[in-house]
Amino acid sequence: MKPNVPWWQRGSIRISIVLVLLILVGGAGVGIYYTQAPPEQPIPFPHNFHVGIGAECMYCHTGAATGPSAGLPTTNKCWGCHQQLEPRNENLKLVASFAENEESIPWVPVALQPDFVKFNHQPHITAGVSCETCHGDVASMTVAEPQPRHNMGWCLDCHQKMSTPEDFVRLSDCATCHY
Amino acid sequence: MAELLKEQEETQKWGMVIDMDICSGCQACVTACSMENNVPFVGEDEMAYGRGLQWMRIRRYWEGEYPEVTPTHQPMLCQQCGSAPCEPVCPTFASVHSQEEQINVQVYNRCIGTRYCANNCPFSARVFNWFDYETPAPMNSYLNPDVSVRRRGIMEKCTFCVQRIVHGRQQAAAEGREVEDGDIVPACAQACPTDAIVFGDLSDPESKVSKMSRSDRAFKELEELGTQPKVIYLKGGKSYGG
Amino acid sequence: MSNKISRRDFLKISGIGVTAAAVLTGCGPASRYVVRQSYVDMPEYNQTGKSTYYATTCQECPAGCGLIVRTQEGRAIKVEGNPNHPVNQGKVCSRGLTSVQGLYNPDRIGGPLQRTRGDRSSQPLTWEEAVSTVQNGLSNPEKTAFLLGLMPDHLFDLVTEFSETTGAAAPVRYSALGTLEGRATLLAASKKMYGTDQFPYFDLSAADVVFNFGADYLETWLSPLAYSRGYRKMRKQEFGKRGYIVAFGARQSLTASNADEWIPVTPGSEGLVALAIGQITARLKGQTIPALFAGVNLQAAADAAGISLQKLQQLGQLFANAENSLAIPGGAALTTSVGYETAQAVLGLNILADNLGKPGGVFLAPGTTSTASMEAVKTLIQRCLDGEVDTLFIHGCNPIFELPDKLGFEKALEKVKTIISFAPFEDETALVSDFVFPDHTGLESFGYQRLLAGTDRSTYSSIQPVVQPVHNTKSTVDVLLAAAAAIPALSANLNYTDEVDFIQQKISSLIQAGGFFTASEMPTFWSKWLQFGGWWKNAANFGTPRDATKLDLELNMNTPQKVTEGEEFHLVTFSTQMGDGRGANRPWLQETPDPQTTVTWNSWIEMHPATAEHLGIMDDDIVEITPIGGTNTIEAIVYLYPAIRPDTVAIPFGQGHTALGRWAEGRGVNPAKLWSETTNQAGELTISDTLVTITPTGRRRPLARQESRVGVYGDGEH
Amino acid sequence: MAADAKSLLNGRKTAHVETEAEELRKEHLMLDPMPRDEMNDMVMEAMTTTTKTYWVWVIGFGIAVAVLLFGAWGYMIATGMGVAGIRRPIYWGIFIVTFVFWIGISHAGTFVSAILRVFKAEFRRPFTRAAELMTTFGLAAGAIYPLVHLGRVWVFYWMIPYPNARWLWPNFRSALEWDLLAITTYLLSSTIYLFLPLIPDLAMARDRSTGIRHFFYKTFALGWRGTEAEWTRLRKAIGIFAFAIIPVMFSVHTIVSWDFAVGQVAGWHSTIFGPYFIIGAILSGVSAVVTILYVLRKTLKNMDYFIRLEHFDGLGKLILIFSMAWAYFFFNEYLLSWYGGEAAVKQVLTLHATGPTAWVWYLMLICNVAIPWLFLWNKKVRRTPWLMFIITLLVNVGMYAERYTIIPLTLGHQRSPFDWGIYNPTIVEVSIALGTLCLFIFLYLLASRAIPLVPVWEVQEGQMAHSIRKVGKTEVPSVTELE
Repeated sequence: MKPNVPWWQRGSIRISIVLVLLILVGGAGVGIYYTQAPPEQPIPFPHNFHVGIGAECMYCHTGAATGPSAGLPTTNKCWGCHQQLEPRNENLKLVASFAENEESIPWVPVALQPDFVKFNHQPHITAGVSCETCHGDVASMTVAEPQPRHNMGWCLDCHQKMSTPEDFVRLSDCATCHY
Repeated sequence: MAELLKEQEETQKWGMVIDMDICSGCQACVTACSMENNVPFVGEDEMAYGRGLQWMRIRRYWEGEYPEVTPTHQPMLCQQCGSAPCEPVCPTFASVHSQEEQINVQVYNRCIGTRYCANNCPFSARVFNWFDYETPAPMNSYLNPDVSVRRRGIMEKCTFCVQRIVHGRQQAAAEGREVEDGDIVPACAQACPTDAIVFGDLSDPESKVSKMSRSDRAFKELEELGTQPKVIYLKGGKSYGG
Repeated sequence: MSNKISRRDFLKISGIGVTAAAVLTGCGPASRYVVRQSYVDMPEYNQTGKSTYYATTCQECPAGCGLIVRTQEGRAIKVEGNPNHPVNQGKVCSRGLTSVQGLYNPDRIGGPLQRTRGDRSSQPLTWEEAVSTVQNGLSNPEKTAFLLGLMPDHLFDLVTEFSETTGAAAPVRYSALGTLEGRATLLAASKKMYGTDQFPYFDLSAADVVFNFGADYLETWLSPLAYSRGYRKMRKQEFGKRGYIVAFGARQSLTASNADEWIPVTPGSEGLVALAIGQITARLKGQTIPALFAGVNLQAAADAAGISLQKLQQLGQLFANAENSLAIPGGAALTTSVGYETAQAVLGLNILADNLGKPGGVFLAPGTTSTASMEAVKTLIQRCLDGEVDTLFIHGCNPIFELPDKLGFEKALEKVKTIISFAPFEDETALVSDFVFPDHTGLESFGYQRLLAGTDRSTYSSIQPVVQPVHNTKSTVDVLLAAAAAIPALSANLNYTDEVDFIQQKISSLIQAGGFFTASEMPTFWSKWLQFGGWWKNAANFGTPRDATKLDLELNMNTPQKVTEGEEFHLVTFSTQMGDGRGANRPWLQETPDPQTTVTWNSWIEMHPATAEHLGIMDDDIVEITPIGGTNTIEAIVYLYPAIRPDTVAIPFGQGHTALGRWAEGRGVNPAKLWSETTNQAGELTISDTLVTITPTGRRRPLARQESRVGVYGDGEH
Repeated sequence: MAADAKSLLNGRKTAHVETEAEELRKEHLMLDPMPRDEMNDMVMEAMTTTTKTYWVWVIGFGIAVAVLLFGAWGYMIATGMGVAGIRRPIYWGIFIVTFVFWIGISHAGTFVSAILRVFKAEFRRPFTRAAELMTTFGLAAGAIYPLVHLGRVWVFYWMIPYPNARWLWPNFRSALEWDLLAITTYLLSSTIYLFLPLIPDLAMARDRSTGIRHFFYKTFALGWRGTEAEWTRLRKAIGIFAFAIIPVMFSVHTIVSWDFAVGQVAGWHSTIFGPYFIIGAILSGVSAVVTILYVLRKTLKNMDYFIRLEHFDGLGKLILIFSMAWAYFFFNEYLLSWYGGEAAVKQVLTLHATGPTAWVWYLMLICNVAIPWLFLWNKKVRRTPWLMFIITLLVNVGMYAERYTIIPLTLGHQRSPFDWGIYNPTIVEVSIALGTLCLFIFLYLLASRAIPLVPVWEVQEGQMAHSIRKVGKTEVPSVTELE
């Protein structure tokens, strides 16, 4: 004769429930972590070093001031400087091999907006928004890191703070970013 | 009421004039619109069931009896109403008025697909993505990167080529000038072989559209519904002039 | 030439650029994970996220409109008109707009193929093997033949040079579009009446009254965009003058429906009507009636056309009293056994109206032409049948689809040892070829288009690649030159290193020819040539036609064929946005509704509702169409068309492909199967003389139309 | 005990009717009292008897719900709305038709229960529970449709007002937003209204059951002991809810009608739609109550004691009245369009009667007007349950046709004849519509064995208040005012 314990009070059931909850919560946590972790780059480009020796952002990301996309540096842009340097470490050798084979370096873009958001760098640069405002303190990063909470509220927040109420009509208009 | 009308006068901006006297009905605008705006093609069976996704249609009716019979061709597109019936019915503001451009915007990524707006549009100007339509590779290469590709379950419609409007304004701002009449041309007007479609700023009394909209041939489709369309037709056909 | 190399390299590099971001994602969150690629070396005139625009020439029809193609990251995005181009002045039609769907069509041939005739199997070849195959053919010039389309012109020039050098037969140019337009007839008549080999240009823009005998100038005829512009100007003349257009034809085309009056005349009677109008006009003007118009009996003409004498008199008055009257011959009116005479009669009306070389009248488009008539095609077929052709080169033309079955072209091909097709798509002709060496499509190739029926000035419209080739295709000119280079007898005379070199040598004479730009040397000229999309004169240099006949010739104008009422019907074949049939594999051309019927994705047979009622046929019924005196039958779906003569039925041309890819195949019918193979005196196929009988099959299939049948026609069904 | 009750009933059936009082007792449940325990046992027996056939039905409908509703819906979500037959210009098809239909059905449950309760119509007592259950389950079936018909159902929560990082709110001007709020309100309040009178019955069942049933009843009876204080509070709560739910009910269906009435669509844009929809809803709902009562009487044990011909008779009269009211509004719709003189509206209404789908319009008129008017005058018809079953089913067919006329057929003939279209429902749509019907039946099947379908305490309360008195030589029924 089994003890008359209701099913919800059995230990095995309770342990299973806890386990399932843990897996769900943990899985969600890991998933969120991975979306926020910087992706693996073909060359772990040290932004901090390049910024440290005085390279301007727009030297490599040339399109920012004139177009929608800042762009990623071409192989020859890297090689322009690095062919004068001794390939001291593995990364520099990688650069050299890309340049010798005339291959493009498959950089993985990090700061990407979804397809339905039409972001344009040029007006932002014209308005004097610094790169760090959105891309974080690149001077302290090696590879570029995705910035958290780049959502619509964040855009609107900044648009509101930086503009007059008249301009905010345009800057909060759906058609400014979505079409 | 008068104040209300005055306010509407002041808030109008982009407008289009279609001169039906010189519109030949050749459908170039339809193709141009579809190619510019990544409108998917749906195939014969779906077209036969009235599910073509053309943002622009040439409405063709016949007038008269043989041998005096003749078709009338009327390009029909979103009329970008000032008081649009599609806007208040959308529960999520996906169909929403652009205060800046004074056009009706369809925010694809906010649309949940109730299709209420389409029912409520007296011009039948809205179309719905019934499926995810495939554009087999490499044909997807021509898709316009300035226009979102819509997935299934989303309403879409003519945008007055808002991507060109935004681009034109940004271009003018970058060059440190105001947008000039003729800077911004939507795909249909650009292609129109007889220049029957003219686009411009209605708030500027000197613009080409403003001048044309003051023609005594001007009328608006279903104007009695009070939706204040921004597309103005110029009456055409054999009854006029001579 | 160094210029050329760097340009090609650029295209290669930019092609690597960003892979299509919009393509992969849709309107959803997936776009975060799109991988973009950076350039190896970004050209300075290019920038990620910004568009680059290239000027080129449309290769969808022979009109040669200038295009500006928007490209981004190495992809052709959108076709726009070239605002400076003298033909289209910034406008573009449906066919041009969809040319990117040809470029990126998934059914293109990826590289050179050797194939088995008649079935779909094939083996890939290398281009070296391909060139040596071509070389084998070229090394025996007497036994070769070239069948070319109406574009591009630079290929035609090269092949002409080849045949002139070697004494081989001159290349034959054919396109069904040319037949539907009545090109050969118009040219022959123009030579006869105006004494020159040039296309007449009809200046609608300042005309008061236009009598249009069958020309579909708003759809496909000669240069639809140039004529659309003329139409606009005509409607918007000074002081509110609007012009008055009268269209004659058994079927109301889009052009006719934009006329102020449509006169439904029996097919084949247009010439008689023109003569009658000429006679009335001359009489009203108080002139002695010229011999051309004197012979016609007004009552007989009215009866033959099926209109009243009173109407004819009215029309004559209209033509006579207008300040600027203009008469245009074209299309179905010319493709009859009396087409040549009809064209002469209509061109004669212009002489009578005294409008030659005057605004609102007739001019001559600059440049002589090289359209071949059907006689040349027939000669080619005879040569094939006689075993005189070992190697047949086919480019830009799909004869199996475009020629009447009765001509027996397919049979003639069996006698040809080697057939080499340069088609970029596996079309009907490629299927019966031994080799397919695919050429680039228009947006990937170099070239020029020289003969432009819609310009007011001498124009060379340049073709340049806007993207790097999508597939392993090779320019036909390059293939021919490479093959010729290995044949000593040829290489001496055809001394061109490659296609670009050939073009540059051909256009070098233009540098100092008074164009709107000039340059001191070829590289600069070449870069401007590419930048502006061609070269044209500074100012209009229209030719003025002269009255070569003084209107004193007499025409033997037969009355049109009689049909048994309610049993036999005239068949009118009209051209649509599918052009000569190559548009059928562009899904957006298929999906763009036909302007008159709003039908998509299929072909149909237009029938007057009264006729249908008489035959017991309903809308959307499938009927069998049998030509009188023929055995080929086709089946088509009935569209009850209110604007067609009850004794006439009409079928659009362009559908009914058995090959050409997923969007074209097995769709609609090809009326060429019914056409008669006889020719008129100008050597044009007399397709509008085809008579047919109609038999209901008892089956139905609703046409994919945009209109609602209930709403528009009040039918019981939708 | 159960056997006794049965024999008692059988005895009653065969007993010779002798006196007037006997006749009255046979006619009126309220005058035919039964000992409390016996009645409780009858209800318990009805609830606990499960035959093999019952389980076959349950499993059958369960599978039907899974396949027809969720299977087809899942397929539609994965493929796209295109698998439904909607098209330009008919963007709403039988999803919305069925939605309005269910909301209408769910109306009468509350109407019958609350209105009759408020007006102290005594004959209501045995079937209020059945009607209230119909409301709740009808709403459950109907509330699925606002989700089903969404093109992107996976983001349906954007309709819910909640603060978010995008600065975005739903559009409170949209009738669909009102719909969402109205339906959730109604679902909540009607569930509470169902639950309140259930408490004493659950307590009754708790005291007569064991095992999992006992646990279930114990939980939901909320420790009901039947003290006077509890009764007072319960009566007060029911009284408040019965009053409060009536305006909710009216407003909900008015709001559903606003989905159409606030639109610019010719034939929708009418001030009459609010009451028109309410009357239609009540007509279809009351009919559905009769249908359900018939089925319950046939299939559930001991139900012919509780559900008598007087109930069919009374509800039949109601149906007749509402059919007339509906016809008035229907006529009014034409009258208004004639008075308004808008060509587009006139055209739509004409096409309803003459177009290619005119049969729907005639079906609606025959089922909603002709049949009730012809048959329900007759007392004999009203007192023949199987006839009532057929008539009420037909009325609901007619009401479905009415919604079908109003939605797809009106949308198909709008102001631009070039775009007119005909709508052909596809197998997927029909499957989902049938699926919700199966869901409704499935839920009802489960409920019939889970909760007392007859509010025992209400019947007993009524029977206590009623009695037959001898006045002189005649016997007359009399009611004592409770409280």
